[in-house]
Amino acid sequence: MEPVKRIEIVVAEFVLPDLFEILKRRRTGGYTVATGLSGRGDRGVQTGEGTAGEFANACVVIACPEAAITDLLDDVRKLLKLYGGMCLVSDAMWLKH
Amino acid sequence: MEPVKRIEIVVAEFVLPDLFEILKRRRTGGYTVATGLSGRGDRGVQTGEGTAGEFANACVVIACPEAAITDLLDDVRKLLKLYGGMCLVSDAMWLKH
Amino acid sequence: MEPVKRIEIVVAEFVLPDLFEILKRRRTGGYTVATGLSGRGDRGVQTGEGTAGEFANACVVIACPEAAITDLLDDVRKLLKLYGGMCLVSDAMWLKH
Amino acid sequence: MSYNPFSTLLDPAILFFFFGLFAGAVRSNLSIPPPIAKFLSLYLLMAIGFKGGVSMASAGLTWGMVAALGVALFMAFLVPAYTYWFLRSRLSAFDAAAIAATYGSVSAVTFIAAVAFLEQQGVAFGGYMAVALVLMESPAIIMAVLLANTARSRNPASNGDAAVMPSAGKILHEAFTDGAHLLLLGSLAIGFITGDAGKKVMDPFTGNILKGMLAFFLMDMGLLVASRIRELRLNAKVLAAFALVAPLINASIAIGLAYALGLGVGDAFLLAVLSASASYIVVPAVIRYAIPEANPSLYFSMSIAMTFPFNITLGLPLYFAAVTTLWS
Amino acid sequence: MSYNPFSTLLDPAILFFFFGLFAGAVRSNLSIPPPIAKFLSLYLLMAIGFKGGVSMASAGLTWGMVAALGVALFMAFLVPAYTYWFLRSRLSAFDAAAIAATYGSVSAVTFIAAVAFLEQQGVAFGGYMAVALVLMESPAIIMAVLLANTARSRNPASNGDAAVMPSAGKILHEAFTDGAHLLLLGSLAIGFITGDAGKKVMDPFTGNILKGMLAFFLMDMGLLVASRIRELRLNAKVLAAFALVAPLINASIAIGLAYALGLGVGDAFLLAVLSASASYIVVPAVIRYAIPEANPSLYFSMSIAMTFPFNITLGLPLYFAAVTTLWS
Amino acid sequence: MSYNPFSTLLDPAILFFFFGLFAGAVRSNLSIPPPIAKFLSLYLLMAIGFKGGVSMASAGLTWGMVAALGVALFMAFLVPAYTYWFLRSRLSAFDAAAIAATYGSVSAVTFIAAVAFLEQQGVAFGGYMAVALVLMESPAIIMAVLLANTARSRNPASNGDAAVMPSAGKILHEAFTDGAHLLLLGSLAIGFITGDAGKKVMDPFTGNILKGMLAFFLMDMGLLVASRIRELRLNAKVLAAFALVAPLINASIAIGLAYALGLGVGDAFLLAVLSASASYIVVPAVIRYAIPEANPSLYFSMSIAMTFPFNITLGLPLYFAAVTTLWS
Ligand SMILES: Nc1ncnc2c1ncn2[C@@H]1O[C@H](COP(=O)(O)O)[C@@H](O)[C@H]1O
Ligand SMILES: Nc1ncnc2c1ncn2[C@@H]1O[C@H](COP(=O)(O)O)[C@@H](O)[C@H]1O
Ligand SMILES: Nc1ncnc2c1ncn2[C@@H]1O[C@H](COP(=O)(O)O)[C@@H](O)[C@H]1O
Ligand code: NA
Ligand code: NA
Ligand code: NA
Repeated sequence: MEPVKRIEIVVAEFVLPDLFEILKRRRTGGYTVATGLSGRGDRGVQTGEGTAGEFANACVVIACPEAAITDLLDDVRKLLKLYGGMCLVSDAMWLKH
Repeated sequence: MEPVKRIEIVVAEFVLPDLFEILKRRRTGGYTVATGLSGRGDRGVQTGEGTAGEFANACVVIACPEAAITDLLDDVRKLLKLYGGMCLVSDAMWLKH
Repeated sequence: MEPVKRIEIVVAEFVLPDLFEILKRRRTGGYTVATGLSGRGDRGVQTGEGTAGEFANACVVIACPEAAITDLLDDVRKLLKLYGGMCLVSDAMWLKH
Repeated sequence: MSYNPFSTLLDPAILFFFFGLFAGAVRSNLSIPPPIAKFLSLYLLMAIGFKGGVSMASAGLTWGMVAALGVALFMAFLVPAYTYWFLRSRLSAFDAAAIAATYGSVSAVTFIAAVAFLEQQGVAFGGYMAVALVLMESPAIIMAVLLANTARSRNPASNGDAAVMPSAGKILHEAFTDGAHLLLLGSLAIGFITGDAGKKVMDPFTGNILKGMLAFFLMDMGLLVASRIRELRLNAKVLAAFALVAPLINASIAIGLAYALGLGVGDAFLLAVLSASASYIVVPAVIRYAIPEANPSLYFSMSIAMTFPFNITLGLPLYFAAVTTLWS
Repeated sequence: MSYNPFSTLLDPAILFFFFGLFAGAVRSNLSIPPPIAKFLSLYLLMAIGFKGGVSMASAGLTWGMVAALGVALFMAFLVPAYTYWFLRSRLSAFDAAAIAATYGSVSAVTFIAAVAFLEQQGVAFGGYMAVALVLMESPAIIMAVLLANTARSRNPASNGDAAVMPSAGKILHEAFTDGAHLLLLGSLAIGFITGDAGKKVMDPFTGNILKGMLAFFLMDMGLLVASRIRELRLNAKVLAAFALVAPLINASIAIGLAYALGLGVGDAFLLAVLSASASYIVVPAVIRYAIPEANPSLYFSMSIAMTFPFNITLGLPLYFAAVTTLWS
Repeated sequence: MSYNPFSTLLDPAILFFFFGLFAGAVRSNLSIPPPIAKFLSLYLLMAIGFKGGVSMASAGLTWGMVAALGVALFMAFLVPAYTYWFLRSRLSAFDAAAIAATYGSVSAVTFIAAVAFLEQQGVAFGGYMAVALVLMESPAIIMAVLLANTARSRNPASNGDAAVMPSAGKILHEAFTDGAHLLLLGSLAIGFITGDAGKKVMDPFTGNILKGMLAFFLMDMGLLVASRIRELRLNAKVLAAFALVAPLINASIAIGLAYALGLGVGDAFLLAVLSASASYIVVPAVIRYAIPEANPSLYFSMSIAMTFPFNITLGLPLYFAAVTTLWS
C-alpha cells in the first residue's frame, strides 16, 4: 500500500466538464464520479432533480500522490469561487495491484 | 485549507427527512446526499430497489468544524438506534474558496 | 466511538457479484454500494452509461475493524489485478448505537 | 361450466410474472432499473384510479355501490383486528401490528390484475370498486400504529428514544399523504371530473398500453419475489401458513358478505381480491417509519414473497370460481 | 360567446398539474424519479418538434408564415431588451441580464399545453409555429450573455477569476448545442423530411400517448412548482409583480402585432403564449454556466414558480379570450 | 428496379440515429438517462421476441424454417471460427477470441431495424427468424471462452490469479442467463404460448409505439457511437478494415447458403443481417467477465462504432439490394 491524498469535490453537475478539463490539464490520473446527488450549501438546497438535472450535484473522488495536488487545488479553488461547491482533502492508503 | 470533520451517515431513504431535521436543528451547515444505494448490515440486505424505493439506502456526507459535532452525533445515534444504519467520522481538510 | 478502517473499492459494475462473494467469505460484516458511477483510470474512460450499464462503475464502502482487513485486501488485490479498479483504505471512527 | 378460469394463467402479463420468477430463480442478471420500476408503479396507480373515476362519473349512487363500499370498509377494520388478535400471542406486539396492517390493507397491483381478469372474462363491475381500493388502504395502518403506540407506552424500556419517535400527527400525515395513496386518490378525482371527455384523450396512455406496462411491471415483481423468496426465513411455520390461508379466509368472508347483500359477480370477486390481498407498497412505506421495532423480513416478506404470488396466480381463478359457482 | 375558455382548466393534463401542486403543498412523498422526468421532457420536445415538422412539410411558404416568424423574432429581441432596461436600475447587471434571458426566451411545455388547448377548441394554426418556438429560444440568451460580459469587463474586482470564466465561443456553443434546443430542432427537421409517411409510423408514440405523458410531466411540474414556491423569497416585490405582469404585457404586444399583420387566430394565440412564456430549461442550463454571478433563486424561481403556473392555468384561457374577442 | 432501397435511410428511426450522431459530434449535452436507455433496450427485446413468438404460433414446422435455422446455426459456428483463425496471428489469443465472439454473435437492434425495413418494403418473412436470432447469440461466446481458456492454460505466467478467474460453469451460467438473452427467449415463449389472443392485448405496447421507442433508442445509440468513434484508436488498420469488410463477407455467405437452400427473400435478407451484425450487448457483458485479458476498446469499439452504424445505414439497403437482385 502507498500513501495518497483522497480529494473529494462536490459541484453542480453542469460544472463537471470544466472540472474534467482541469483534471486533464493537471494530469492527476484517475477519478470516479457520482452524479444525481442532492445537497445544501451556501447557495441553498439542490434537490437532485429538475427536468434537465438543473438542481443536481456531482461528486468527484480523486486519489493521487501528495506531490500532484498543489496546482490542482489552485484551479479547483477558482472553479468553486465561481460556481460554488466544496472540496475536501484527506489521507488514505492506495492498494497497489 | 482548514481542518474539519467529515461525517458520513448511511440510513434507509425513508429516514432522510428526520435526519435533515436533525441537521437543521444542529445547524451544521452544508451536506451532500446520494440516494438509491444498496448495502448490507445488521438488518440484512438492502437491494437499492423496490417499486417505491423500499430497500434503498442513502448516504449523507457532512463537512463541519469539530466543535459542532457532539450534539449532532448524539441525535444521530438515537436515530440509528431506532432505524439502523451507520455513521463514520474522519478528519479532512476543507479547501477555502 | 470506535476506530475502524474505511475501505473504499471502485470496480466495474459487473465485478460486484465476485466482490460480494469475497466480502462474504472474509466475513467483514456490513457494506454500502453505489452504482451507476463513471470514472477514468488505466483502462480509459467509463461513462456510467451503455444500454446494459456496460460502462458503469460501482463503489463499495466497508467499515470494519483493522484486524479483519489483511485477508480481505489480499483477495481484493487479485480481483483488481484481473478486472481493474481501485481500493483506498483510511482511518475513521464508528459511531456506536 | 364449460370454461376454465385457470386459463388466465396464460395471460401475457401473468406469464411475464412467471418469467420474472424464473429469471430470478436462475440468478439471471436481468433487472429493471429502479426508476423504471417506480414509474411503472406510478403509471399503474394513475391508470387504475383514472379509469375508476371515469366509470364513476357516468354512474349514479346505487344500492350496489353503497353495499360494496360498506363491505370494503367493514373488511378493512375486521381483517387487521382479527389478525392482530390471532398473532399477538405468537409474536411481539410490534410484529403482530405490522402484519395486521399489511393484511388489513390492500395491493393495488393485485386489484389491477383482477380487473384485467374480469375484462378478459367479460364480466362487468362497478367503477366505484376503485373507491373501495382507496378506502381499504388506510384503516388498517392507523389501527396498527395505535396498537403499536399502546404497546410502546406499556414498555418503559424502549422509552429512552421516545424523543426521536415520530409523533402521532406525523404518522397520520405519512399515512394520508403517501405518494402511492395520494396518486390513486388524485387520479380517481381527475377521472371523475373529466369523465368521458377525459377518457377519450387519456385512453391511449392509460388504457391501450396498460397490458404491456403491466407485463413489464409483473416481470419486475417476479424478479423481486424470487429474490425475496430466497431470503425468506420464516422460523415460525405459523407465519408461512398465515400468508397462504389468510387470503382464503378473507376472500371467503368478503364473498359471504357480498352474497348476503346481493352484490353482482364482478363486485363480489373484486371485494374478495381486495380482502385477500396484502399491501406491499403503502404499508411498508408507513410502517417501517412508524413501527421500526417490527421486523420487515416478516411482514414484508410474507406479503411480497407468498401472498402476492399466491393471489395473482392461484387466488384470482379460485375466487372467481367460488363466486361464479355460488352466484349461478 | 357561448363557450367558456376556462373550461380547459378541466383538461386532465392541467388537472394533474393542480394535483401535483396539491401533493407538493401537503408535503407528500410523491415523486417522479429524475430520469423519468428527464425522459418525459425529451419526449415532449421530440413530439412537438416532429409534429411541427410534419405539418410544415405539407405547407408551402405563405405570408402568414413569414409574418408569424417575423413577429416571433421581433419579440425575441424586444422582450429581453426592455426587460433588461427596466430591471437594470433595480438589480445587479447580472441578475437583470439573467431575468431578461429568461423572459425573452420561451417555454416549450407551455407551448405544448397551448397547442393542446387549441386542438381542444378545434382552432387551426400553422405548423411553422414550432419553428417560431425554436427561433425564440436563443436570441435572448445571447443578448444576456453579451450584456453580462460588458458588465463584467467594467468591474475589475471580479477579474481575478477571469481565467476560469468560460470564453464567449464556449458559451455560444453551449447555447446552440444545448440538448433540449437541439432535440427540438432535430425532430422538426426529421418531421419535415419524413412528412406524412413518417407521421403514420410515429404517431402512436408522438401523438396518441402525448396527452398521458404530458399529464405525468405536468404532475411532476406541479410538485416542482410547489417546492419552489415554498422557497420563494422575492424580497423585491417588484420581481413578484414582474413575473405576473410581464406575461400579460408580452402577450398583449404579440397579439397587437399579430392583429396588425392579419395573422390567424391560432397563430396569434400561440405567438402570445410564446411571448408570455419564460424559459426554465434551456435558459437556466446556459445562464448558470455563463452568468454564475446571477442568482438562480431569482430568475429561475420567478419563471418556474410564478410565470409557468400562471400561464398554463389562467394565461392560456385569458390570451385565447383576448384573441377571439379581438378577431371576432 | 424502379424503387430505391436506400430510401429507408429516410425512415424516422434511422434519421434519429443520424441526429444522435450529429448531436454527439458537436458535443451537445444531450443525453438519455441510463435507466431509460436500459428500459428502451429491454422493451425492444421484449417486443421483438413477443412478435416472433406470436407469428411462430400460427405457423407449422416447414422446410423453410428448418433450413433458415440451419443456416443460422451454421453461421453461428462458422463466423467465430474463421474470425479467430484470421486474427490469431495478428492479435493476442484473448483479443482474437473476444472479436470472434463479437462477430459470431448478433445484434438484436440491428435485427429489429431489419424487420422494420422489411415491413416498410412490404416483404414477408418467417416468425421463426426471432428463433434464429436467439440461436445465434450463444455459440460464438462459448467457443471464444473455450479458446481463451486454452490460451490461458498454455501461459503459466498469468496463472497466479487463476484462483479468482471465474470457473467454466460460472461463465456458461453467465452466457445463458444474461438478462438480454433470457428476456428475448422468454418473450418468444410467451408470444408463442399466447398467440393471437396475446397479440391483441399486447400490440398497442409491443407493436404500435415500437417505431417511436426505436427512434428514441437509436438516437441514444447515435450519441453513444459518436462518443466511441471519438475514442476509437485502432492502431492496426486491419481491425478497422475487418469491422467493415467482415459484415459484407458474412452477409454474402449467408445469402449464398439461403439461395442454395431456396429460402424466401425476407428470410435470406434477415439471415444476411444477422450474420453481418456484431453483438454489443450480450457479448461484452459476458466477455469482459470471462476474458478480462481482452481489450474492450478493440472488440467493443469495432462493434459499436463501426459495424453497427455501417449495418443499419448502408448495410441494410445493400444486403436487400443483393438479395432482391439475386432472387429476381
Ligand atoms: N459543509 C458541507 N458538507 C457537505 N457538502 C457540502 C457542504 N457545503 C456544501 N456542500 C455541497 O456542495 C454543494 C454546493 O455548495 P454551495 O455552493 O455552498 O451551495 C451543496 O449543494 C452540497 O452538496
Ligand atoms: N460496516 C458497514 N460498512 C458499510 N456500510 C454499512 C456497515 N454497516 C451497515 N452499513 C450500511 O448501513 C445500512 C443499514 O445498516 P443496518 O441497520 O446495520 O442493517 C446497510 O444496509 C449498509 O448500507
Ligand atoms: N486515481 C484514481 N482516483 C479515483 N478513482 C480511480 C482512480 N483510478 C481508478 N479509479 C476508478 O477505478 C475505475 C477503474 O480503474 P482502471 O481499472 O484503472 O481503469 C476507474 O474508471 C475509476 O472510476
Ligand atoms: Na387485505
Ligand atoms: Na418569452
Ligand atoms: Na454476426
